[in-house]
Amino acid sequence: MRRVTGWIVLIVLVAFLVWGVTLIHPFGYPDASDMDDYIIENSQEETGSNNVVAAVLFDYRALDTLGEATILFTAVMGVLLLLRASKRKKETS
Amino acid sequence: MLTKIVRTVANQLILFIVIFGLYVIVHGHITPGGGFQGGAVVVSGIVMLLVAFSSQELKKLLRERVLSIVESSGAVIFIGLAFAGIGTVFFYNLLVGTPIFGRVPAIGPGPGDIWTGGVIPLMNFAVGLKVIAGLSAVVLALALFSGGEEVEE
Amino acid sequence: MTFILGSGYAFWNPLIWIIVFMLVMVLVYFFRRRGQKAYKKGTDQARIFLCGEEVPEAGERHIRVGNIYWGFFETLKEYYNLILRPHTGVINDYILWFVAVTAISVLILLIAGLAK
Amino acid sequence: MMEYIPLDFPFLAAALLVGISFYIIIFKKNLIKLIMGIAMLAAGVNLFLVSLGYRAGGTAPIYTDVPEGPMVMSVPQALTLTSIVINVAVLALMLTMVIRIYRHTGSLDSEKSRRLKG
Amino acid sequence: MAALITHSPILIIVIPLLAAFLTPLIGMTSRKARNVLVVVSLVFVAFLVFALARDISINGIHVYTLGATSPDLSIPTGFMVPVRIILEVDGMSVFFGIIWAIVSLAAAIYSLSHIASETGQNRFFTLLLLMVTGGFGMMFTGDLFNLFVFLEIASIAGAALIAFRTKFADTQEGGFKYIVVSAIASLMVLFAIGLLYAQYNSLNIAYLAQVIQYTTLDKIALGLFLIAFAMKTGMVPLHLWFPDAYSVAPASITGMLVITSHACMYAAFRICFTLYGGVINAPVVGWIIIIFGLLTMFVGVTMAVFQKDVMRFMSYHAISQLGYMWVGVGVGLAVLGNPGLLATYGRDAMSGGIFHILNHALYKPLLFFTGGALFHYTGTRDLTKMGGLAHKMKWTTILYIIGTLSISGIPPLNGFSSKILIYESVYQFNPILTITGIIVSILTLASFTKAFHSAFMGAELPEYKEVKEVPRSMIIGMVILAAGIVFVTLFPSLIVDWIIHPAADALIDPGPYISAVTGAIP
Repeated sequence: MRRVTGWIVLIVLVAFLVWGVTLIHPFGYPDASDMDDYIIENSQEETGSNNVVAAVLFDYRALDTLGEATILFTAVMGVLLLLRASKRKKETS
Repeated sequence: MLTKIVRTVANQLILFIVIFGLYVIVHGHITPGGGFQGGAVVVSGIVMLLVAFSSQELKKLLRERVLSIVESSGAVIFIGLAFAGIGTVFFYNLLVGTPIFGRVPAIGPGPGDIWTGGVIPLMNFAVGLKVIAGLSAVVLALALFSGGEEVEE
Repeated sequence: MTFILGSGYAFWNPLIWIIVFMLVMVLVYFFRRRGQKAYKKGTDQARIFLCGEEVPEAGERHIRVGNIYWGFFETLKEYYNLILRPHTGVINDYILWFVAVTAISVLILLIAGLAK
Repeated sequence: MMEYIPLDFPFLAAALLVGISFYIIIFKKNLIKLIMGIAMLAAGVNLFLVSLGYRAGGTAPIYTDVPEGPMVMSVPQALTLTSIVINVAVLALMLTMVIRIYRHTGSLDSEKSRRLKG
Repeated sequence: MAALITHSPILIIVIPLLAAFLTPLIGMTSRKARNVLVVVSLVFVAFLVFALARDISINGIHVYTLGATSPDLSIPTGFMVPVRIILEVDGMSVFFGIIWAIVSLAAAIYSLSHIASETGQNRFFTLLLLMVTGGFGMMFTGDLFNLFVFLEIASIAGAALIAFRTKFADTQEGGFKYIVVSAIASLMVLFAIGLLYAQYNSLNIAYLAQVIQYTTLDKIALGLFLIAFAMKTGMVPLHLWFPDAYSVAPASITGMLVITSHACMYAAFRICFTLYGGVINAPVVGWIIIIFGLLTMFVGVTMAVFQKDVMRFMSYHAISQLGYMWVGVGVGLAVLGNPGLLATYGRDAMSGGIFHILNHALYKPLLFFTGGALFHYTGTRDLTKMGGLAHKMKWTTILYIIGTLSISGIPPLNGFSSKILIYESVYQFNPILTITGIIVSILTLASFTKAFHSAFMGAELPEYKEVKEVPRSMIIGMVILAAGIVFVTLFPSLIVDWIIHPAADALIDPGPYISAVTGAIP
């Protein structure tokens, strides 16, 4: 029962996704690229960085990068929180 | 703890790995790479040390407390650089045009210049610090935990 | 500053409600004052009487949660059997439900788009 | 210049990766396999994102010593980088929890290690 | 002050973040300084949110372009498309921001003594502040990918906090289920973002709303968005993870998780009403939401009557209450294309649904906090083991009664005023919705009475001789929320006029939200 339902819904969803991605512009020939053209043209002038991806990461979409760094920080904190000893050591020192 | 050959080779290789990682971090704004990638390269070196030596030995080298401080300070540097621009707008790249990393390269393809990019190289550096400290803390903590040792507060 | 919250049909005013509630409370207090005066605390009158049996300890006497609304669950047994079936607690099933609902919703959206 | 590819293979690959990973997540009861499924799902989504920005014959969007010609779109690359780092973080936390679950229950099976139900 | 208001959207996001980065450093030296830092930063953020709300009610939508030469330069000069990340705060965002500010402050104060005997407190408070950041980011951002990033911050921090009590097996399981579900939901959101990016090459919600066409790809993306966010809110039948995760977390975190669930609801509303606002097939999507909302209400409450674990019981009630909001807003969405019906009852239904979010955000964390207070000294969440606790915990009892009356919609408490709005407006759309709502309300009261009886009433039990009233900071945390309930109870019309109607109008008409960003386009 579970197997059959699982397969049916899985196939339906994947069919939609596959059908969906064939409707996207042909690979390598994007329809619209205004934002990216602007960034590629102006990043050297506005940020002084030769690496456009770095310019996007740290200037145009810097809040994303801050969020990304925050997520890494969160995960580190989370891992250390979960692996901690649940009892304090005797406070000798 | 693996054989002596592995340990010796690891001892020699770690230098190159760290230098390559730092190169990737520092040149993040002119060549492919950046703080995350370079940090990951350095951490891969640390993982190599973890495999070659034991986690107990590595623990003496990298203290949990120190890693935590380095990571927090990396994050604070990053957010501080973002705050520096708040006179105009948060995240404003205020170093473009100043003597520090402020040169503007020739428009179009050309050789890179390390003194460009404004706050981008500094942010790369801060992120690199953070990634190195953070990921090595995670790897070390997981290795120590599987050896039965829990993280202290 | 108004207290009235209009809702299309009617309105709701907490102030009026509180005033009416106060009046009712006064009325209730008034009736209560007219009750029996013979009741005294601390005498045998206030002791628990259980058909002459010995009264159990405090812990035994408390009606625990499992015994409340027994008839409700007994009546709705079939409904609960049905509704407890998907609550397996297995993470794989949770994702299966997600995939199923996503597939169905996308299907509905696409069919509705065709009809339009 | 690359030839025009009639089928959008990268997009299809991404969609199929998503499908395969959903198969793993739904049918495999081992928690480590479940995590692998999520990693594959992330890989599929990342592949999809990064292939959106490709331009036929484009070079990497880095001006240092680059030949003249079109450059691929840079924003999807930045998004993919962000997404990869996010998934590393998620996986680290998931593995930690699985280690803890294994310590407590002695099982990696999602049915046998289950305590919460109903 | 003017500069503070101008920069407040980003400051509200970044101040908790900065405090979170500093917490491990300061916590190493002094525990007291750390507590002061946490509380002061959250109080300051709450102040900024209220100032921003006041400014928005006067000056309209607030746009903040990160990294540009001027905050309101949303589109580069002489260009057509927004390039940078834009924060955009309108009535709806700031409404959720107010809720989040109040609840996170109460939760932080509550946690100060709730986890005082545990290890790992520095990291606990760091993660708590990160979760606050994630929530505010989700509410204030005007960029889809940024929404995804902040969603992940809130989920990862939440998952780590759910698993905080590592010595129990069930906490780890709850945290694991939460993070798996959030990871999959957010990856599907990312896939949908990719589908939109492929067609329109933009990530800005306002710009996308202007150019969107409702093609097949857009429909698939809408389905993915809607169901992924619905799963994160805990809509039946995707609610299965919800009680598992909520019941095992520390009580303060459970209170905050309720609001992250509302933040996901905000994201779903933003997608349906603003991003797809002009093109959406409103009746179909509205009915999908209404049917799932009805299921959510009914299944949630019937499962709740059944429960014996106090936190699990309350989490099922949280699911059930979420149904009211879905139904209220769903009715608004179903009549979105019809201005006449919208004016007759659609707007009132939406106001009721949104008002219910505020009320739920006040009483449900309060109830979770009282559940945590029960756990604090008894050390159990099992209702079958409890009894007679009212003798020892007077404050907790009173606060629990306030929460119970409010959630059951007993007049004059605030739960009633939002429920009456929903009932009376939804009745005109379809009477069955109102009838279900009233039945669910009755069952809610019945089950809370049961829990009240088994936990608080009865004679003092011998095993709880040592139990005493919870520490003062926990009571302060609960009293903050109870004070909010009393305020909303006394002035429902004031609240509706100030923040609910602007929020509902922001949803109904996406025009101002769009033109605030793209207005400069010739």
